[in-house]
Amino acid sequence: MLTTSNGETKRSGKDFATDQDVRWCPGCGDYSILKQVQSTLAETGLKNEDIVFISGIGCAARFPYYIESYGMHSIHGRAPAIATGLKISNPNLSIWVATGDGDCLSIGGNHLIHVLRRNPDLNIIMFNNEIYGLTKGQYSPTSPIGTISKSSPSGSLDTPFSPLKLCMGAEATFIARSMDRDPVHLRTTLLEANQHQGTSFVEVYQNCNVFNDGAFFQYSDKKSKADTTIILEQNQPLLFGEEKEKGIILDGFQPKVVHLGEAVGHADLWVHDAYDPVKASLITQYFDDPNNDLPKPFGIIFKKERPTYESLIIEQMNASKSAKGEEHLDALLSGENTWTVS
Amino acid sequence: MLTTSNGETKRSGKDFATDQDVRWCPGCGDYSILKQVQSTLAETGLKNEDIVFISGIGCAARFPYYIESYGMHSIHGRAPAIATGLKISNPNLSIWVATGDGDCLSIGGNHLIHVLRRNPDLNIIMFNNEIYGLTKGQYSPTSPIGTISKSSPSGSLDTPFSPLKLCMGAEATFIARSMDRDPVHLRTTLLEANQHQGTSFVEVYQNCNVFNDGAFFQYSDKKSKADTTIILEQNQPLLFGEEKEKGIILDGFQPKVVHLGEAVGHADLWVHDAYDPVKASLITQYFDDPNNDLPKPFGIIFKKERPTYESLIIEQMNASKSAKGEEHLDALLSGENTWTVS
Amino acid sequence: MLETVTKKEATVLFAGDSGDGIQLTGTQFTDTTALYGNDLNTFPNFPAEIRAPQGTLAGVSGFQIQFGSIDVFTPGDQCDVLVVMNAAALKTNLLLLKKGGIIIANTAGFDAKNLRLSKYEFNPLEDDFLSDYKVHSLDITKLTRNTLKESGSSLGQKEADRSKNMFVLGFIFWLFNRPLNNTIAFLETKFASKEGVKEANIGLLKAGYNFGETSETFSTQIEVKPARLKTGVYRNIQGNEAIAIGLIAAAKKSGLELFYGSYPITPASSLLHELSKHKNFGIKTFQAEDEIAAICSSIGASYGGALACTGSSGPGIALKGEALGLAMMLEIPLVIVNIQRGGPSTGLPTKTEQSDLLQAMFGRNGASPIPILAAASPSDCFQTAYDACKMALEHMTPVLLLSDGYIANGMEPWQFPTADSLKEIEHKIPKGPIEGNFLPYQRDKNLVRKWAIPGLKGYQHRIGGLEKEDLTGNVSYDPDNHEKMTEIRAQKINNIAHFLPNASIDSGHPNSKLAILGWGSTYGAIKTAVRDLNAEGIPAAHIHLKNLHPFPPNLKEVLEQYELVLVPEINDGQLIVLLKNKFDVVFEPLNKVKGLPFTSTEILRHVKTLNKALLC
Amino acid sequence: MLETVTKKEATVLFAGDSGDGIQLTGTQFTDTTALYGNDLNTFPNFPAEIRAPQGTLAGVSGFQIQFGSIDVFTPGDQCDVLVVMNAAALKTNLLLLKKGGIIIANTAGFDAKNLRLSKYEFNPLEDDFLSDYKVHSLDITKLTRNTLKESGSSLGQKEADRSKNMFVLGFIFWLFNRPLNNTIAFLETKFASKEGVKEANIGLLKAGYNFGETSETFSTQIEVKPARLKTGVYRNIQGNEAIAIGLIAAAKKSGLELFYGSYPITPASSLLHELSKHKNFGIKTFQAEDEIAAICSSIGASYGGALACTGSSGPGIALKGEALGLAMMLEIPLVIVNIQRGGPSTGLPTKTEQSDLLQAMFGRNGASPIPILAAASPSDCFQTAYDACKMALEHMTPVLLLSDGYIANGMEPWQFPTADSLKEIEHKIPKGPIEGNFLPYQRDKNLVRKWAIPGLKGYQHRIGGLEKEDLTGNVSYDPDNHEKMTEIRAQKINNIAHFLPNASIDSGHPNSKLAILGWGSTYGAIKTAVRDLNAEGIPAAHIHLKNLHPFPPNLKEVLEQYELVLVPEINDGQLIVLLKNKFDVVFEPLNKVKGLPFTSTEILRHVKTLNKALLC
Ligand SMILES: Cc1ncc(C[n+]2csc(CCOP(=O)(O)OP(=O)(O)O)c2C)c(N)n1
Ligand SMILES: Cc1ncc(C[n+]2csc(CCOP(=O)(O)OP(=O)(O)O)c2C)c(N)n1
Ligand code: SF4
Ligand code: SF4
Ligand SMILES: [Mg+2]
Ligand SMILES: [Mg+2]
Repeated sequence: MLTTSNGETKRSGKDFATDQDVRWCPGCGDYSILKQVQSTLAETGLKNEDIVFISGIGCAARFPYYIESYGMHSIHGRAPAIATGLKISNPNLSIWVATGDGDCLSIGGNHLIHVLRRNPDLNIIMFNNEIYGLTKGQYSPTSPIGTISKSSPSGSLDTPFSPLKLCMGAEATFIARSMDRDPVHLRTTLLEANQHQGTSFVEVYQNCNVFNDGAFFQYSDKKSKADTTIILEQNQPLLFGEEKEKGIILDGFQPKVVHLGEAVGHADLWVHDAYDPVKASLITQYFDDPNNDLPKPFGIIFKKERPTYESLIIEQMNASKSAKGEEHLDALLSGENTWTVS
Repeated sequence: MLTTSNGETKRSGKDFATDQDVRWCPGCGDYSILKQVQSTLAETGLKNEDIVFISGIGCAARFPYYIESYGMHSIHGRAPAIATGLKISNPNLSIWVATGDGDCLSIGGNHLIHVLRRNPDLNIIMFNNEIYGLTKGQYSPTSPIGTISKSSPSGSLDTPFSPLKLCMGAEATFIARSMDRDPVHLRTTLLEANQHQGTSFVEVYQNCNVFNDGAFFQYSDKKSKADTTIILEQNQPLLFGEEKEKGIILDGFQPKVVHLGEAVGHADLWVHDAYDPVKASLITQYFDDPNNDLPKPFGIIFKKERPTYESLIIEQMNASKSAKGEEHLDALLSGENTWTVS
Repeated sequence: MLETVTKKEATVLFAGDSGDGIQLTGTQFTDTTALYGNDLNTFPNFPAEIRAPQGTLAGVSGFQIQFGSIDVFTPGDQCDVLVVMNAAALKTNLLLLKKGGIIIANTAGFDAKNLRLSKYEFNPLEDDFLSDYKVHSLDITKLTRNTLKESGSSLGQKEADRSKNMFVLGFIFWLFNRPLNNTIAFLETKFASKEGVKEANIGLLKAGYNFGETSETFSTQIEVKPARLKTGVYRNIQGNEAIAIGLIAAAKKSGLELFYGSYPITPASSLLHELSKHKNFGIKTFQAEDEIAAICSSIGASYGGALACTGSSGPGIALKGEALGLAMMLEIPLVIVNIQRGGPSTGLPTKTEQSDLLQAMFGRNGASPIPILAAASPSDCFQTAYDACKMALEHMTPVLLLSDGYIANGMEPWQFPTADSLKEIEHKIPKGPIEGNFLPYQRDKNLVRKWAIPGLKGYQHRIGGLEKEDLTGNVSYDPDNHEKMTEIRAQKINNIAHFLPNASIDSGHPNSKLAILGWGSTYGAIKTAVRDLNAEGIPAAHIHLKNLHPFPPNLKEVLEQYELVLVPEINDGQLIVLLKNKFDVVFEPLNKVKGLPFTSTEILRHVKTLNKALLC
Repeated sequence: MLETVTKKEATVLFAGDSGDGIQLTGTQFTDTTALYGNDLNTFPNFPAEIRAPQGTLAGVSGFQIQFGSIDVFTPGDQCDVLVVMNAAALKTNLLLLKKGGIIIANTAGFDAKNLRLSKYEFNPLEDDFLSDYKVHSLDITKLTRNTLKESGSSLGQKEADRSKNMFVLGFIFWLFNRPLNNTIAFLETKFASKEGVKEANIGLLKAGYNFGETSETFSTQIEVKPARLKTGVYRNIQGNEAIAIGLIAAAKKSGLELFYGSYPITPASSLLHELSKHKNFGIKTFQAEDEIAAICSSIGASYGGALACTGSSGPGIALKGEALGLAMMLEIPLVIVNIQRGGPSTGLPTKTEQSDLLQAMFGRNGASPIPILAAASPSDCFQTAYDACKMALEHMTPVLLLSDGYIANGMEPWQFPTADSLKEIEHKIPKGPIEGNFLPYQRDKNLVRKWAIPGLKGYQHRIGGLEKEDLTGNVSYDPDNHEKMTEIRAQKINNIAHFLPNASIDSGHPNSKLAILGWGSTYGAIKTAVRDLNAEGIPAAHIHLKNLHPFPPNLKEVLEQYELVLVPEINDGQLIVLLKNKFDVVFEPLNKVKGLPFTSTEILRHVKTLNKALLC
């Protein structure tokens, strides 16, 4: 804990570190994510005891051990279901789900789509390394077609999910993308996810340096980064390139890259609006399709206000209480029809 | 089997009926679907023995018993996974999955999204009655918010899926919607689904007259039908109304109902193109949202050519055979390093 | 001249098409019978189809009730009176009627179409076919229509025909000389807003009664005097309803919120339905996307400090195995209810069976001990559910509660307890602030750890499904620690035995050579069989197990007193596997795998085939 | 002067950081040892982490090999030579070294950082700490660098350091006087395209060998003469590889395509990896979205006429329970492989255990009998997988095959069969056109039904998980039919016993009072223990069960010959539950639940604690 000049205590990421040895491979992108999550938690002002991290199984899923909060390293794929029950039973907690692309989209796919439609107030961070790390390198539901892996020695054949597109289809109310190698962006994104009331889904590109090294380096490498990524900001035009000299326009429904100049100016560009479901659909539809030569979007892609599941449950419970009156156990035990043997 | 005047045998739906008593409730929409499926099968020219119906559990899932073909009434939610294995092992079969909204989207949600992205050549018919029929009336993942059911006596709280939107998010290559009460449309749709090479997903609105009677009557009732439904046809403008006096235009991204007349003519209308993923997204996004006052679209909403999963597997297998040569069991048994004890 | 025959007990079976209102008729008869003071036991038997085509064999719905002036433990092996609304109902149920029993048949249900659908080649009412029985053929449909016409009822024909069950009910009330007032009150509430329907139904009820009195169809009324039940206040209760109330009571007494996560499945769904009606008790019900999510949400809720429960039936329980192992490893309280049905696989969803005991015991990977309790009767479901919650909370463990389709839907009178009289339940949530370091896997003398729920300051800790280090709960791959923890987990569950009541003889002969050892819903049949055996001078004792894991501490000594222990089960012999593993006693299985409960006669007859030397 | 000591058997344990190439070193040593003609057995011991931070205790990787001129059944209880590349490796493995054993330590791995990471407060190489052992401290890192520098190698330092394992290997080859040619050939192929790396590795291998010869570090070489193995051609094989080959062989011999549906999980994943390499055999591998889809896709493939198999480990098998019940009900051929690991729940994924036997037996709802086979050793995995396929296809049933992490990764010489010599496998796909009506649940004398696969004209039929009518397979709710079908399903599996080889004494004394009854991977340890007991004049016999359900037909008679049957298991006592249920014999459990295999000494010592009267 830091004490600032005016005597206020300001918490730092360290206040959210545990005494456990961190056991990821040296160089793994998970380290950076851990650090940014810890810093973000410090910024939120949440108390350690009010935070819970729930995870499934995988490298990513070891996350809870390293956060000084409550945590459960549960079973493969089930974290969203566990988190839902926890949130319903204890709505005051700040609940985070740490999950991998396999955990979340393969075995856990059903729980993911259902948690999204129900919309309890959870923050789901999906570490996408496009591989199964913990089981030593099989292709995952986000691996591109043709991925050579232990279980696909001649190349994978399964069309991958675009996780964000899937989330849109499942009635998500908050979807965003960030990256292990962009700490500031990651922190900002996580903070916004935390502020969103409802299920926030954040896809984080994460480098697995052992089994899928460099999968996303084009998006962090100094040389290529400016041309291969686009940072979405609310109400800002879609600009990218070293000098922000390129932008995206909509040609009909079709997003296209343009070079700014005489023919096209800022005013012609697509302006990002995370509240617009159609724009969000177009982003998840077009930009993640490797056939379209478009930069990879990062930031908050979609956001929608919808009552949280737990708030609806409590509302209904309270309505029932005021309609039927407070409960009486003896009345319940006796029911409506009794008789006496004397 | 019918013999036509020129001596050809023409098969009819009856050739696909079994000797089993059909055990749905009298009046259930499933009867009509059964009849149309049988007629469609007759039209396809498929041989009985080359057809397989796989189902999970539910009223809908009793379907296989009533089709004179091979069939498996499996376990709840797993039909897509079973069908995938069957198709991979036996690619010549015509495989159909009969499933309910609970079977397919609740317990079976994960298998659904994964079968869609993989795209084996299957026809999935989802009987959507917005209720769990077989278990006697609980709300389902397609029940509108507020549904009063046995398990939601004060109204359901879960935002439902739009099944077709979910399918779009899961990389489906064929999605369509039809209805028990529109036999001709249903047959046409099923025929097209059958022709599509890849996983076809057909949502069929089906009346459960016992637990959710009339959920879709507005779309079949003579009085309301013309105004509440819109039939999508390839390359045709989106027209509806008693006299086809209304149409849909796109106002920016926003579909809007217009009355045809001087201000707007046919040429201004949205023209349906099932091959256009953005249009398909807009349809699933807007038209199924009850907040938008738009007619319910029926027909083939999206279609895309993509190699089937089984074709890729066979291709890879053949490539491996020609690269490594035909297999020799003795070579496999001995491996590469042997020694002799004498 | 009207005579009255007095009987100690009588069994009536109402049977008809699913649309004939059989279940309602049965329930109404049950309520009145209970209020009259009989002991009773019921068994509703639904068709597998939601609504099979009218008139078919598959569509027959039945409701059987045994009631008596003596104690009644089963719905009756065979019935004295069989009411059949159509031919199919006769065909499916005739075997259940005693020789010489009474048949009341609705002749309108024996027309050509009904005969065809029920696959009769002739009309069984019309020749000698039923000569072993006393048949009373009435055109109830016509009687109903006429009654309504005369009273000027406004009901349409369809609606009118649907009310014919009230005519029958009135008639049966007359037969047993029962008052109508309870059912009239019921109809008044039920149809409060539908004046016409209400009038018609009440009118028909009375008409049926009067028809009995005036038509001289019967010259005899049957009297079954009130039972000498223990004095007190009673209600009727079904098994699943009793479980629901038991869970709620445990939540109230422990001061916790109840969370019920479930996915619908026959015959467990009514638990979800029942609990979701009681939101005013602060109950949160969650209809999950599947059984795995159901148990996982319950694990989350338990972790968060709720009294959490998840319920299902065989196939759904199979899906929960992996997560059950997690709950065991986490050592958190959780009640898992299995309303067993006919297996294997999808099996016979609407039929009863006891075939998931070994799944409960072993249906997970690794050494994963979990206590198992079984309820013996509809009313016992209450106490067993309550005990399961208490055990889960006080010993920090998942607990499996077994019931089955038979008692889930069956009904019996219940001398319900007052809230005050229920045993106190303690939970392990730490009170007060933390002192020193929190060790999540530190244990008390019963090996029970603390329930440090999120939100408690200073108790932050991390748990999971990997093997844990003793005390700290950190992940540990240490070989000796693994063995130690495996032993601790087993010992912790075995320790629960110290808190269990001793096994004892439920009824029967104290010094017999033969014991009949049962568990779960065979209770009534065994008890009746033992009573009847004893009455015939054949000594036998009945021991009934509520705790299947761990066993009561003295079970060994109790069993070793007998030369033979007969173990009747509605399965292929499952408890006996557990018994043989523990005790060196001669066990003999008695198995029935028909999707139906034992009749007491089946047990009695089997006992008589045993070596005579044992039966003295 | 250089001496040579001759030993009957020797055990070497290579240990170091995950990055030190320990597994490769071990495998190369193994191959050369095998080619030399020793019998051998290996045990690789991976760290739980993918790559734990360098130098930590959690990051230690080990490879143990026992080889001998006599038969060798285990990787050795304790080792003669311990090679440690760093301090952590010493710390985790020192207990495994015999008193007086040899330590070869890389001093570069004992610098301040390594000592800290391995939690040594001192340098164990530098004081009297290791005085019970013969310690040889070499700065292998420096030796490696120097060697490469001298040879003018172009390798960077990082790459150079990574090759130090070849120096060690060369040195150990010298110690046991083994030729280098096999490893040189291996390196030539492996680094064919990387000239520099190849040269460096071969150079280091030779340098290590020469260092042994010239440095006078050792004055003694150890000689382990070739074993008198049965004459024939041998290869080395790991358990999972053997299963994969067994499945492929069964597919070829039965003329079917192999389908393998699986979801990755330790330690079963390598089955998927291995099979997906052999597409040219017409094998279709399917990486499913989860274990449920894995088994369901396999059910689909089996229904479609493939030889279908699905594999997993404990938690994944738990998820398959419901679908397994379906496969049983459908009566279709399917092989389910469980490579067991430490449980319960996520447990100890990288450790071994035998704790899923009762899950295999009972982990489903209802009465759901499925045959169970267990493999006893790496090479036995081949025959057991082959037998499981044959059983599944010939008896139309799912079959559970149990292996475990220990034999899955362990290696031993295998006198592999020729394709021709493998037993024929028949399948039940009807040949020729249908005559009359097809009855899908009509059975042959062994109660086996036909496998009428889609595409066959006239055989159209519908099957499912609901109870079926005898013969027709139509849905049936008939009580008697349910009981009959339950019995038929059980009987069908019991009938398989007639096709099993009789249980017999694997080794040991023919007339002892004590039998040691094992199953699965305890084979080697029991066999060694019995050999050593017999050598000490203590009579004991070893019986090993491959078929756990049904048991071999004569098992009763065999077991009844003994006064005591000792049952060692790497679990809390699971086989013994099944044995007690069937046989009236005195069983004594011997359990180890440490995530590690038994050593033969543990068994031997336990036997010596038994009543002396039994041991004569
Ligand atoms: C029920 C079950 N199935 C399979 C596994 C094995 N398993 C553990 S993690 C994992 C996938 C990990 O991939 P991902 O979720 O992408 O996480 P990463 O390791 O890449 O961070 C698998 C298949 C398991 N532990 N439990
Ligand atoms: C594992 C499992 N869980 C639950 C059930 C109970 N169950 C059977 S069908 C069904 C839902 C049926 O709904 P739907 O799929 O919409 O079919 P419908 O009956 O409406 O046609 C459920 C919950 C089951 N049979 N198996
Ligand atoms: S395997 Fe990959 S994802 Fe897992 S810890 Fe290592 S680098 Fe990270
Ligand atoms: S319950 Fe509903 S869906 Fe099921 S058969 Fe009856 S009407 Fe049809
Ligand atoms: Mg991953
Ligand atoms: Mg439905």
